[in-house]
Amino acid sequence: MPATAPATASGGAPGGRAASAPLLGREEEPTLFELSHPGRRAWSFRTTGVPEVDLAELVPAEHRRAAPVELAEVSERDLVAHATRLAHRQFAVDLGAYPLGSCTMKYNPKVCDTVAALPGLAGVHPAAPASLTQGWLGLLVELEEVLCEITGMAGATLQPAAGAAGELTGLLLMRAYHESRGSVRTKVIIPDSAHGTNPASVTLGGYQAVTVPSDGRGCVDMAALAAVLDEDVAGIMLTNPNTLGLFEEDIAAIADAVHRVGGLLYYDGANLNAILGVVRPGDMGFDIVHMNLHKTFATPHGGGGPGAGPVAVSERLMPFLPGPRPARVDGGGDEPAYRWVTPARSIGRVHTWHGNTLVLARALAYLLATGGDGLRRVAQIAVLNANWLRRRLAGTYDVPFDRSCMHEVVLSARTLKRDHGVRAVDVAKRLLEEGFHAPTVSFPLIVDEALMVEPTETESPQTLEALAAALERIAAEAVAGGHDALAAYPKGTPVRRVDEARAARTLIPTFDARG
Amino acid sequence: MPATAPATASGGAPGGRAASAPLLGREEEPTLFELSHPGRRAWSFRTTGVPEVDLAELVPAEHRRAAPVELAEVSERDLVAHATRLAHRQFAVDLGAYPLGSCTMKYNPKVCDTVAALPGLAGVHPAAPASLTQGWLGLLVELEEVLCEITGMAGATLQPAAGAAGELTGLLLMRAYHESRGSVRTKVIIPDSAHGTNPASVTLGGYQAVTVPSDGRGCVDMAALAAVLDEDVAGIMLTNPNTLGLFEEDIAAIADAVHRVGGLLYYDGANLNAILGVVRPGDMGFDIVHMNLHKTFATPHGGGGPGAGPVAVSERLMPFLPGPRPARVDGGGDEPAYRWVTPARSIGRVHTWHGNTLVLARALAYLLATGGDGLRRVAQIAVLNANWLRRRLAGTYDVPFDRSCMHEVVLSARTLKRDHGVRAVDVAKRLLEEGFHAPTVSFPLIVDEALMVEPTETESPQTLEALAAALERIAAEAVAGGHDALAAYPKGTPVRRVDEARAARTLIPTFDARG
Amino acid sequence: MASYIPHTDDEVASMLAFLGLGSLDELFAAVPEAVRLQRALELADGVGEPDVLAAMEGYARANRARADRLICFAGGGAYDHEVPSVTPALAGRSEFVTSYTPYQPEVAQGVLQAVFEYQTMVARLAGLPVANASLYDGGSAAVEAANLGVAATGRPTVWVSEGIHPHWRQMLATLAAGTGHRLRTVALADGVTAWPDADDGEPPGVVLVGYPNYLGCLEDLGAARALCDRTGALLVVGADPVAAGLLRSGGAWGADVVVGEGQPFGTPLGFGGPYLGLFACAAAHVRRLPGRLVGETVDVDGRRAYVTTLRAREQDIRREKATSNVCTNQTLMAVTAAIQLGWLGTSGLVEVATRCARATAYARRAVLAVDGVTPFAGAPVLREFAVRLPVAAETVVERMADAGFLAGIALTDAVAGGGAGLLVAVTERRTAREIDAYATALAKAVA
Amino acid sequence: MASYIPHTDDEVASMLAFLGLGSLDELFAAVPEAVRLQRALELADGVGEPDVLAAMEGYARANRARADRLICFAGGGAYDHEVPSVTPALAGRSEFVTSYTPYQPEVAQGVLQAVFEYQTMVARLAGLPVANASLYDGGSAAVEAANLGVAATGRPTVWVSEGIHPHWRQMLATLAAGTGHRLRTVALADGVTAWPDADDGEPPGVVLVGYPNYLGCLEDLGAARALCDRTGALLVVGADPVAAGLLRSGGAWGADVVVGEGQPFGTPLGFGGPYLGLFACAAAHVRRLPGRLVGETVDVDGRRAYVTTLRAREQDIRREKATSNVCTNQTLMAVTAAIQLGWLGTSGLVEVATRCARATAYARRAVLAVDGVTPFAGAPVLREFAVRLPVAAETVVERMADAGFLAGIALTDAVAGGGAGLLVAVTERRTAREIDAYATALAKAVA
Ligand SMILES: Cc1ncc(COP(=O)(O)O)c(C=O)c1O
Ligand SMILES: Cc1ncc(COP(=O)(O)O)c(C=O)c1O
Repeated sequence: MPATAPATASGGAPGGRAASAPLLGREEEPTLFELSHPGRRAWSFRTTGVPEVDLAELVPAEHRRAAPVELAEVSERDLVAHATRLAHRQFAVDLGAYPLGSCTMKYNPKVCDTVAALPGLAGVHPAAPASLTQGWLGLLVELEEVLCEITGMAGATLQPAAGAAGELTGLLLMRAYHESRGSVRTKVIIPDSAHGTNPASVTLGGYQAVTVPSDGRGCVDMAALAAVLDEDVAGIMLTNPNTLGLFEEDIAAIADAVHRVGGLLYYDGANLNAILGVVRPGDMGFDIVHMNLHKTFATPHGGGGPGAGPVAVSERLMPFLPGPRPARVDGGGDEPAYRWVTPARSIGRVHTWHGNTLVLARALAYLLATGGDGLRRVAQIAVLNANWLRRRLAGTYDVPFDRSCMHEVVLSARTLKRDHGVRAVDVAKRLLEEGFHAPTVSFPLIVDEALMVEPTETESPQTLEALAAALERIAAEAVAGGHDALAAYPKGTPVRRVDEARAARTLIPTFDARG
Repeated sequence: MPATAPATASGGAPGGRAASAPLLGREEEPTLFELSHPGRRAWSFRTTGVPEVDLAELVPAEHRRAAPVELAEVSERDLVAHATRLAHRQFAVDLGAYPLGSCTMKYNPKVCDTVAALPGLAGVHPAAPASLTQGWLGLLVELEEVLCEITGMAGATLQPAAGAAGELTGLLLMRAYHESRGSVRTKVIIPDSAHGTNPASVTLGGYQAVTVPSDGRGCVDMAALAAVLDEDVAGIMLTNPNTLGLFEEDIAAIADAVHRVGGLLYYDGANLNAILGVVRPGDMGFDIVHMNLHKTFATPHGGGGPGAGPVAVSERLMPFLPGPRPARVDGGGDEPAYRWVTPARSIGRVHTWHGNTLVLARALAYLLATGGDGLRRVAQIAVLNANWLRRRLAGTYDVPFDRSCMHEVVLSARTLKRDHGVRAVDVAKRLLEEGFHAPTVSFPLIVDEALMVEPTETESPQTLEALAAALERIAAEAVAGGHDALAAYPKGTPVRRVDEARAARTLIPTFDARG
Repeated sequence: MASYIPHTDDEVASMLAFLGLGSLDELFAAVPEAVRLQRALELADGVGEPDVLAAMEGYARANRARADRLICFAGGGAYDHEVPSVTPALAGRSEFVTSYTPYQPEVAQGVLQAVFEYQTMVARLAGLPVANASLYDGGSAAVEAANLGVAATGRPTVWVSEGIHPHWRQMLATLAAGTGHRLRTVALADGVTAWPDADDGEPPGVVLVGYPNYLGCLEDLGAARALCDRTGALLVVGADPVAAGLLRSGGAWGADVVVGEGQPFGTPLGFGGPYLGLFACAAAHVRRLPGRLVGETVDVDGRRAYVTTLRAREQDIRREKATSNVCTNQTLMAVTAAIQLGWLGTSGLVEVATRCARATAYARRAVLAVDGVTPFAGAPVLREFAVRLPVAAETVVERMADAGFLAGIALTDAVAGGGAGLLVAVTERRTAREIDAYATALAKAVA
Repeated sequence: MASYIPHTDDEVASMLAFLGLGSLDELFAAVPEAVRLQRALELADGVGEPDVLAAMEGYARANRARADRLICFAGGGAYDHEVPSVTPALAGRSEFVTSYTPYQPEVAQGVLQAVFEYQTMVARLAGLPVANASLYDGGSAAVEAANLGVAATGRPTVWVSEGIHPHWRQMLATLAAGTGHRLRTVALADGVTAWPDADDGEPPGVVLVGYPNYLGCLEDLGAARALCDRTGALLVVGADPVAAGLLRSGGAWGADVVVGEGQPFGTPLGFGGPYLGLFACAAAHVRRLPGRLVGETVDVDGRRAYVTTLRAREQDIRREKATSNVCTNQTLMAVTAAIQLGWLGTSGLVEVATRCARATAYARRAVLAVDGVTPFAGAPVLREFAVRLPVAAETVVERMADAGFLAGIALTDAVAGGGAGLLVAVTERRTAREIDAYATALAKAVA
């Protein structure tokens, strides 16, 4: 064991901690535009034999731009060095633990990269007819079936490109459903712990968002819910486990109450990882479920995307699903065959093509590898890891809702703040110095000085131990030295604390906007 | 321009400098063995349906090991993080300029990675017969032809796996040639500036190495050469330009003299980059040439290999080439066809199979992209870059042989050492802190405190400018502060100056040898 | 089965013991018995990675329309452009691939700076000062532009040129069900939009037009701008970003917002996703900009740094008052585009557009020389064109596949006006020989 | 043409001006006119990367014997083992790929540590305390082992079992022309080496034997060790590193040196290279170890660090007195092997060896059930076996290729003793269905 590694009860080493040390100078990386030199180039194209007709013959003068678009002019060598150096300024799951609550930053298997690069998947034009793309249609149908079994729903659309797109799709389905019954409804209920995309999607779905508070246990306040439930309610959007990492134990009662007024239950599946194979949204009474494949099904997050946000629905919402959607044909041949169908009262298309298909292929590969047996274990270990951290850190940080959590635990630095002037953000920045990514600090809004920790099932007990030890060390530093002890962190990162206010005040959104 | 970038005459930015800054903690990376935890695993295999017969039936007891080989037991997640973090502790061409003299660390085009991964090349078993591997044979024949045209030779073997292997092959060819003529020779002449592989190869080739000194111009001392030339001399090994980066101007006279005593001329092609398309070893009178494809033809060096060291020869040495070798068949069909042939008096095989074939494929791809026209420009710009640096730094460092150099320039810190106690190695270590790899410092042996700088043609004028400015700054620091000013460097690298003596004294060659 | 969970049974047992629990099931005590799944998921057990790969390769093999098997003449926003080895090698680096949205700028300068460079490039392409960090795809960018325009003008009517990609138009219609936008499709005449008089009904808040449009034709953006000036509508141009290498920018034509499909910049065809929604706008609209925005700033030591900015616009802060709900976007495709545009550079973008234009002209002539094939419209085209065929386009596409070509996109009746229309795109990758062979095959296919 | 040179003409001109030169040609003033090339190289001009790729794909297409087309039953040191996506993804990282030999340890800890881990793994596999950082391939490792043994014992005679790979034996012969080693081939009897009595001629300095040997048979290493004890020779074992997962290690059998071909650990077949020469030895020989060696040490701050060590052995310092001339080696393949062995781990190596053994036994039974096919030898085998065919093996290989198989290696007359011998390897990737189909096809091919 390295001398500097924390001695852990389990005797392991910090496998999930980024122990990399600085390689090079501490300078800024110039932008590509600063590396540019007129006349340099990296490109080359095929020899095509196409006649080199004068442009004037091809493009009418009034349409031609006067000067080329100024981009950077660099050699391939400088382009490679630039991007490689940028990569060396970026934390990632592949470097260390990323316990960012609500984001499920689990390990992304490399086999999925191979899948997404298969020429027979990556090289297919989306407008090619079904007869020439049977493989893709079959893949999508299989994925839909797997997702329906996992969620307990009747069918799904794979079109939405991310969670928020899935939410909006779900709300439009809700609207179409009510309208089909001649019912005009105006409100959608959202708990105050909801992710910001929920209320925003509600608005874009043409509804009014009505917020219900959480009770002392961190769950939906049932009385408050009852108070807002009426015939104007189109539905309720819930995350379960909710964004506090807690399971809404009253889910059956909630479902009943909402259904009783004719509303639908929408499940924000961002936290599906916690319940895979244990309990299904459909069995809880949900009518609509979106999933974040880029969280639960291990497709990498790409620094901010792409994701995929399929929406699964119960039988009564099937006629409204976006179309065209891939479907199995009960044909005569030996091989299964697939075609595109548009449901009777489809809300229409929500993606330019068929969804983030290569992300969908990655997710299916992960699902096949993991299997039904493995999915349940994913949930179990994700929940085990979170609870271990909760228990371990309960004496060190506040645990606003100290009961068994699901896949993530929301800690709070409110005592540290009150007594020592140390805020959650200080803890987070200090943790960066330890080689871990920070937990989520600005969410959920209803917890003061929240530190939302989601270890996921792919981090080992040794990594949890190292993470806990680091958080304990930081708390001790905070107690001993107060805000000053932590304010200077991080120190060894590519840049140190960043002036966010200045960025908004003096907006520089492009290189050309620089002073 | 970033504030910290050196203001350069040409106004460019430091495109070839690694400006990456430290990302994470400063901790050591544990070994994989320390990350290991019993029972963990990453592997999975095909479902094969092969019956699971008891091992005892398959392997006689006396052959079975008592316990499994103890390797690390880690999750795929930890394996990935470990290797990724190790990569973040490694400088590379892709991160910045690597002006390591004699090593020609030019940019390695990414298209060659694609080539080396083509299933039709990477998936071919080497024992498959020629009838099933026509593509590979054709590729190898084309590469041989290109290399022969570049070197001005009659034929080549592609088998040697690196430069040193090429040298030994060449010496065995030399031996076979002399023996075929009934001539028993014992000595091979080597200049004192020669690379260490040259004398070592001579010994392994069964010859005695005779060293001739360099003269005041850095070239072979013609008088000394004349003194050792006799009928015992099997040949001479030369690098031209030599390892001082200087062209042996007397090459014609040398060739004459050696040939006159019946000796052969061997060309160490490590420095071929300097003369591509300008002058050919064959035209200078050389009989045997090895090339380092991992230098001149841009195949990446892989942290120490693999390389490829083909050997090209003049007509009279053709019958001795290693075999089997790929050859074009003058068949009847439309398509060219290829087969394996073994030359009449072949020295035999020097590689288990056909050479480092995927490296050879990369080299051919590079050669096709660059073309005859491009190769000449490679040499021109490589030489231009080196001379620009020589001229620019001549006032700052000693230039032992201050005349026009070829692709590299040998500087010396001897004045800095004499006057300020600063050695070449101090300059090198200080340069690491600037985000450049160090030049070669321990070679050539005949220059005191050598700093051997080879920029290569792929570094831009802006990078040269930044490199020169850094070397000037370092010299100024040395003059101002002496050895103390530099001794503490590097500071920001993953580790700082390493105790090499201790490594040799207390040998720890494996994890198991640790105390 | 492949497992990505490190825990051994011993470790699980000791963690449970630490928690005072007897089994993993007890972790789920909060889940009411009544709703729990009382059986195993009806899914196959997990299999090893080689078996997974074999299954996925099976799907891949079942696709005939692969660019490595059928020579691609299809476009419609998704193009078979050159993707050099360098682009996936760099964009595929795991630091970019496996990081989250850059919430902690101190350890996310890599993604942030790459996106800043992307924003600069997109803004320059669009001829506008601000571009965001990406949207889902071209269609979603168009939807967001409509939302922005309606909010900015306070007018819910959106005029959409019939030359806008039909799928974009479908998305606009789908999403309008929620926003209540009133869409009006403005028909084409001879390939370009025939704008109605301004006093014809309710004045638009937004006017949306393609450049080139879906049929490849160059629209008269001057007319569109004049319409907007007259009506007070915002002009949104859906621009092909490759064609922008030769064409006047949307900004130069007076567009308020430029949107587009960014797939042509280094992203594989991939059956349609993940792609890249391009979005740039005038400075006046920056506080209504959907999605993320990276800005330059400094750190405590005064070093240049990048950070996501104007966060107050976003859904996580504005919640129900936000004008866009976008959170996860297509950052990796934005990074890919920045690298691809770095590879192209100033001259390369001109080159690729020029090569497309020349190959398109060459192909158009060859195709129109085929008996029975007639032009769809007379307006000038740049890198894509539509033709009418004497045989159903779907049939022709099938026949051409047997000859080794993905012939193009069979236009729907709605677009083609009942005729057998085929939309043909010709990128810089198409050789004269391929085009000649295409025309020959087409002659057979329509015979 | 693709160019990797950044310089513009302007820049070249200004650099020349700085040097006081009028043209690039003047840079070469030192090159005598008489020897200069007075013409352009007779090579085609450079072409763009897409054209390069097309040319290389042309070659690739012309290879029929690809593991993605013919199911591979060939071995002989090069095996079609599982290579998980993770191995090339990690070993292919450009920090590993584009760095030089780690001359500056402060910025090369990545490669150095990976090699240190590799050395540990190889040493454990071999059952010996030291392993080097790699040699070119199995054959070159055998040559170096012979050199070491001769130097250590001072006896130039090397006894080489006929069960050593014939190519290794050819290399030993080639290189012996320089070193003067006297090689004596010791014949096999029923698949294993029939060692002669020690007093039969000159005593050996080195005894070299395969385990399993080229025909797949398990040699009696106890007998080889006894021979060495009797004669004072060093025992060099050429061990299959995958078989080592089940077999007693060379070290356990008393080997002084273990060499092997490391290709099976994550390196593609690649038509034979670059591969990986494994080399491990007893502590007594460490100062004669060929090639590089990485050792652990500390930096000035006392932090653990790695560095190449015992450099005084190497050619750049010892020059003509060096016992090996190796400089560039196969580091990237060593890093690859370390990653692949990390992926396999303790249990995985046992698993892959066990699966090979089972598949081999299954295949051997099926093949020997084919009419006219007879066993080559009776000695036990593990993961490869040889058979005699009723038809020339070359012919059978051709016919089997038409049936979709790379049937194995046709043994040369020298090895097979004039018979039609086929060497068949069966890795963990071969399914029972593939093996059954192979046997069926073989029955037709020999009929
Ligand atoms: C609880 C919750 N809901 C919804 C979302 C939105 O998903 P996406 O970012 O994919 O749009 C997220 C992700 O940030 C989330 O955490
Ligand atoms: C001048 C010279 N000769 C020979 C060699 C040996 O080449 P290799 O390392 O490929 O064996 C080298 C490389 O280090 C060299 O620089």
